[in-house]
Amino acid sequence: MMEYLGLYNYWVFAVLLMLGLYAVISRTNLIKKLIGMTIFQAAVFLLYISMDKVEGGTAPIIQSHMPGQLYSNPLPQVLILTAIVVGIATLSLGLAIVIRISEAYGSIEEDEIRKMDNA
Amino acid sequence: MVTLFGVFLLTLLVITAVGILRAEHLFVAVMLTGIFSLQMAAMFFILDAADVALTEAAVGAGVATVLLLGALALTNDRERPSGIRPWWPLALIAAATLLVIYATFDQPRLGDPDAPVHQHVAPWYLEETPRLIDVPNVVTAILASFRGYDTLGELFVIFTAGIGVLFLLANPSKGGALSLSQSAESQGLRHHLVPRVVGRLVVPFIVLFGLYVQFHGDYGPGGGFQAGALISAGIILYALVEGESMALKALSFRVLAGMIAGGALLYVGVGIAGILLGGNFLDYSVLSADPVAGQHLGILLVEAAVGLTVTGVLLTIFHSFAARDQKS
Amino acid sequence: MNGLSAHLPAIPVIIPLLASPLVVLLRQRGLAWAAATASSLFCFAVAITLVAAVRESGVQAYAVGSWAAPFGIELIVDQFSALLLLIVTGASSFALLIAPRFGSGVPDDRQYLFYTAWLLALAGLSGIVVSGDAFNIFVFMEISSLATYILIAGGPNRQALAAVFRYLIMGTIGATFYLIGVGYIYMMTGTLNLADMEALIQDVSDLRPVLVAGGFITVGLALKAAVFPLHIWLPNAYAHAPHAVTAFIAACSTKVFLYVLFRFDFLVFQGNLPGHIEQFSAFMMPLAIIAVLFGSAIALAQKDLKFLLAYSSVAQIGYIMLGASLVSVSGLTAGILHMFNHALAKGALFLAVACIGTALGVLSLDKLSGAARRMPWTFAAFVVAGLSLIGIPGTAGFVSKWYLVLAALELGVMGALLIVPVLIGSVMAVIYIWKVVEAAYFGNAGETVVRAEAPWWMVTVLWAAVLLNVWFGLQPGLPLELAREAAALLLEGQ
Amino acid sequence: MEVLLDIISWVLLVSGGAFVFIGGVGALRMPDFYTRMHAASLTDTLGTILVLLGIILQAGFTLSAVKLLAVMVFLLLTAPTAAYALANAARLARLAPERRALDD
Repeated sequence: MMEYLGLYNYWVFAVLLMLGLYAVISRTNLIKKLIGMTIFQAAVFLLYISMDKVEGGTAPIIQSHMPGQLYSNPLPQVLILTAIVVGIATLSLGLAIVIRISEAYGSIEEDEIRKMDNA
Repeated sequence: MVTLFGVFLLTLLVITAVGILRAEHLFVAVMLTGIFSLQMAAMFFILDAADVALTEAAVGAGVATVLLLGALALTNDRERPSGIRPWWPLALIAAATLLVIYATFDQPRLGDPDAPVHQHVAPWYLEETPRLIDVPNVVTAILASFRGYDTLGELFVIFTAGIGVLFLLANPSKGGALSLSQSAESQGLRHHLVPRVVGRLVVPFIVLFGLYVQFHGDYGPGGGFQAGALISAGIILYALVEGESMALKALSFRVLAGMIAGGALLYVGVGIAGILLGGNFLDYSVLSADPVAGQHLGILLVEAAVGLTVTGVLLTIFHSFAARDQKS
Repeated sequence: MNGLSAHLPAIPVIIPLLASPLVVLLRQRGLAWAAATASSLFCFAVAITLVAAVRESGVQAYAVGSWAAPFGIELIVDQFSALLLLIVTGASSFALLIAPRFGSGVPDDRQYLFYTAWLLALAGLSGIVVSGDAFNIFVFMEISSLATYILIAGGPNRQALAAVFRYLIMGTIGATFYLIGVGYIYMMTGTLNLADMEALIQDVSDLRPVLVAGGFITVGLALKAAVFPLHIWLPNAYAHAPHAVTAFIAACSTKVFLYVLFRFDFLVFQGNLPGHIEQFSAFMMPLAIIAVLFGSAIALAQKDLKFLLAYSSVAQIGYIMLGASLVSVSGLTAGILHMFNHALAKGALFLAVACIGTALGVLSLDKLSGAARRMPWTFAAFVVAGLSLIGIPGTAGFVSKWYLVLAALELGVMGALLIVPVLIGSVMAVIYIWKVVEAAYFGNAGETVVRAEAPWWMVTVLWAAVLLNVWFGLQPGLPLELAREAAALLLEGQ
Repeated sequence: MEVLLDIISWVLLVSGGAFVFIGGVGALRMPDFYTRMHAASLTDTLGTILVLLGIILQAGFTLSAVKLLAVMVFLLLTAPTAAYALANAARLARLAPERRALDD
């Protein structure tokens, strides 16, 4: 039982990752695509953060009055802090582009935009 | 007990994600995305990642939601109902999911202290940080010093996003957004008494908390990025309550551009100071006679730089979105 | 200055990063251009110095923050990265020199933001090239990608926006795939340093997460590098970007991602993962061949000069991948050399396109008939650069294709068959370049021919780039040696 | 004394939990927007505050208790404001109450 519970995080990672990717591939609405992208990226955060946990550990803030305390791994947390920033940066740039597309084309549905380009 | 919480939250995450996918009203999808981020933040907290949880809550549930709502107001909040969806993406995705799940069986289990991740560099950080840098929060030590170069990159990623939004959305014909008309939107909620009174009451506390998170990052969860997100959230609330123009009077586009560039310059400047004082790029130990004091000074400065740029960029993005013409 | 030489690997990243906020503060267009060009040229000079330093004293390592390798972030400049650094900074400098002012779509008061984005793209690409840390590569990948999106979105038509959105989505998926792959390797080895990974991955090499990591990283980077069939973002993005931007990114951006792909695949995976060489070659070779044939064929059908050259880029990436998929020192040498030579040829061609676009304002072939008589210098340059793209002896393009053929022949009969697509691709290149020449030189120009040559400084920069094509065609020693040493480094670790 | 505090704290926790549950059921089962909101605001105020009080008693006189108290004060301020803004937005959008709810 514990054997598989310990993998549940990674299964959820796989499912969320692919749900996000599916939203990006299958939806034509540009904002929906971007929302799918944020789920996709959030899944990766889960992958990294799941690695950092140590059984019986606490957040890696060293308490000098508790020697011998186990701490969880700080490195994946640092990486994901950076990745979250990258995610919000990409999202805001993507939204700015969508706003410009909406002003230029009058639509945010990908197939309608393609039709207008080919016309 | 914790495992049970984890399993519950993770299942909830999947359900929320499916809900986001199925929602055809984009407003609903955005709200669910905010909830998704909050659940994700709770999950991170359970997994001992307090800093990441704080950031995810401030960014995913806060800033991202505001930006998405702003974009919806400018575009269209309904997804066109779709006809028949092709089956092949679903099949492809299902196959890929199974492949990734198949790979998990060789992975170390959650919390396994013998996993390779906990063997190689991580113990070094945990053991050496008190001696070399002497801040209790190891995450801050790695973020700002050991991997400070990554954080420099992170600062420039958000800098780039700010530049991009300014480039795409700044409205020169209107002279920036400085000459906002006194329309209903720009006046905010001024004629609504309750939000206004409470908003004014809360804003200073939010900014104060932001400053606490900025300068307490060495000892507890927090740091420049979280602080920047919190402070800009406070100012965005002020803009919503008192109106865009009031917020811009306090911090104009010029000032914001100065903050963005100033933060970036400060970070690179600290790095170059390391070179000039005889160390390597981003070597803080040489900033002071005592290496540990130098590290403290360097971390303080670069965290301040990150806070400055992040506040500037987030507010610039918010104002750029808000200054755009509403859809007709 | 002697003290600074120790910091050389970091300088191509620091200088543009320092200059970009300064440009934001300067705001004025002319100053912004001057600052961007000066820093780009300075980085180019540093890149040349680094090439010299690498050839003299071997690999240059630099510990950022003075923290030693697996704990801190290490910058590594070896022969391969020095060559790429040369391509990146060179392409940026040439493209900036030709464009003190950007496309018609960007108003004057926003041009400074454009140069800021340019500097950030330069810093990002240089940062990827010099980094020795897998996660750090991701961070700089995102800087360069976001900045590139901004640059492309500056294109004059609304199609640029649609193209850049698609690029943004696909680019983010590519980068995130890369991040997942790095995560899996980190999970199994506990390190992020590339050299450290190489050593530690042997113990876990037969485990499934590592294999999945290989898949994610290869697919993610192939997406970013526009390897066929993941190239669909490329033609639109190249064609609708401002001309100078196209010259910059077409010359270097996909090559940087190919560089990361080769680094990961050859250094970390191959030799450590059982059977990876065979899988890599069996997977990549057919794709490379199809890319060469498909890209060239589609290019034949194009009526717009920029689309034509963009599809030709898809084919050229195929040549590079073909060389790499031979998994031999000579094959990889040819592939790496072709990175350099294709950057020269395609960069020069897009510089010519920038001249044509600036002077005439049209780029569709039927409107260019007789244009050579209006812009003789520019079209003469176009022809020479086109010859280099085709691979005519005496130009740079010939050298790498020649080495590609030689490397293929080493494989015996199988290899001889590989020559066929290379030749067919070259013949098709002859045809599509000829299409342009035919229109420009033999098309009907109308009764009165008005000289409408591009400004003199543009033509000068263009000819400088073209002459480099000829120079490195006749004197291929330097890039060839760098490529050979880089290939040996990747395959044999020496 | 210890036992007494424990009992009070658990009573608060359980009753808070009950209010949260009732609020949740109400938000699902009520017929229209306004009544649903009414149910949901129960969760925000009474439910969370009782739970917080329960935790404060568990924490005793520590820094954590002060922080929890601050959280409670802010919740008391913001939750009703949010409910007000929501109802106001619904009124501005001319969302009509369900007829059945009016008739009852």
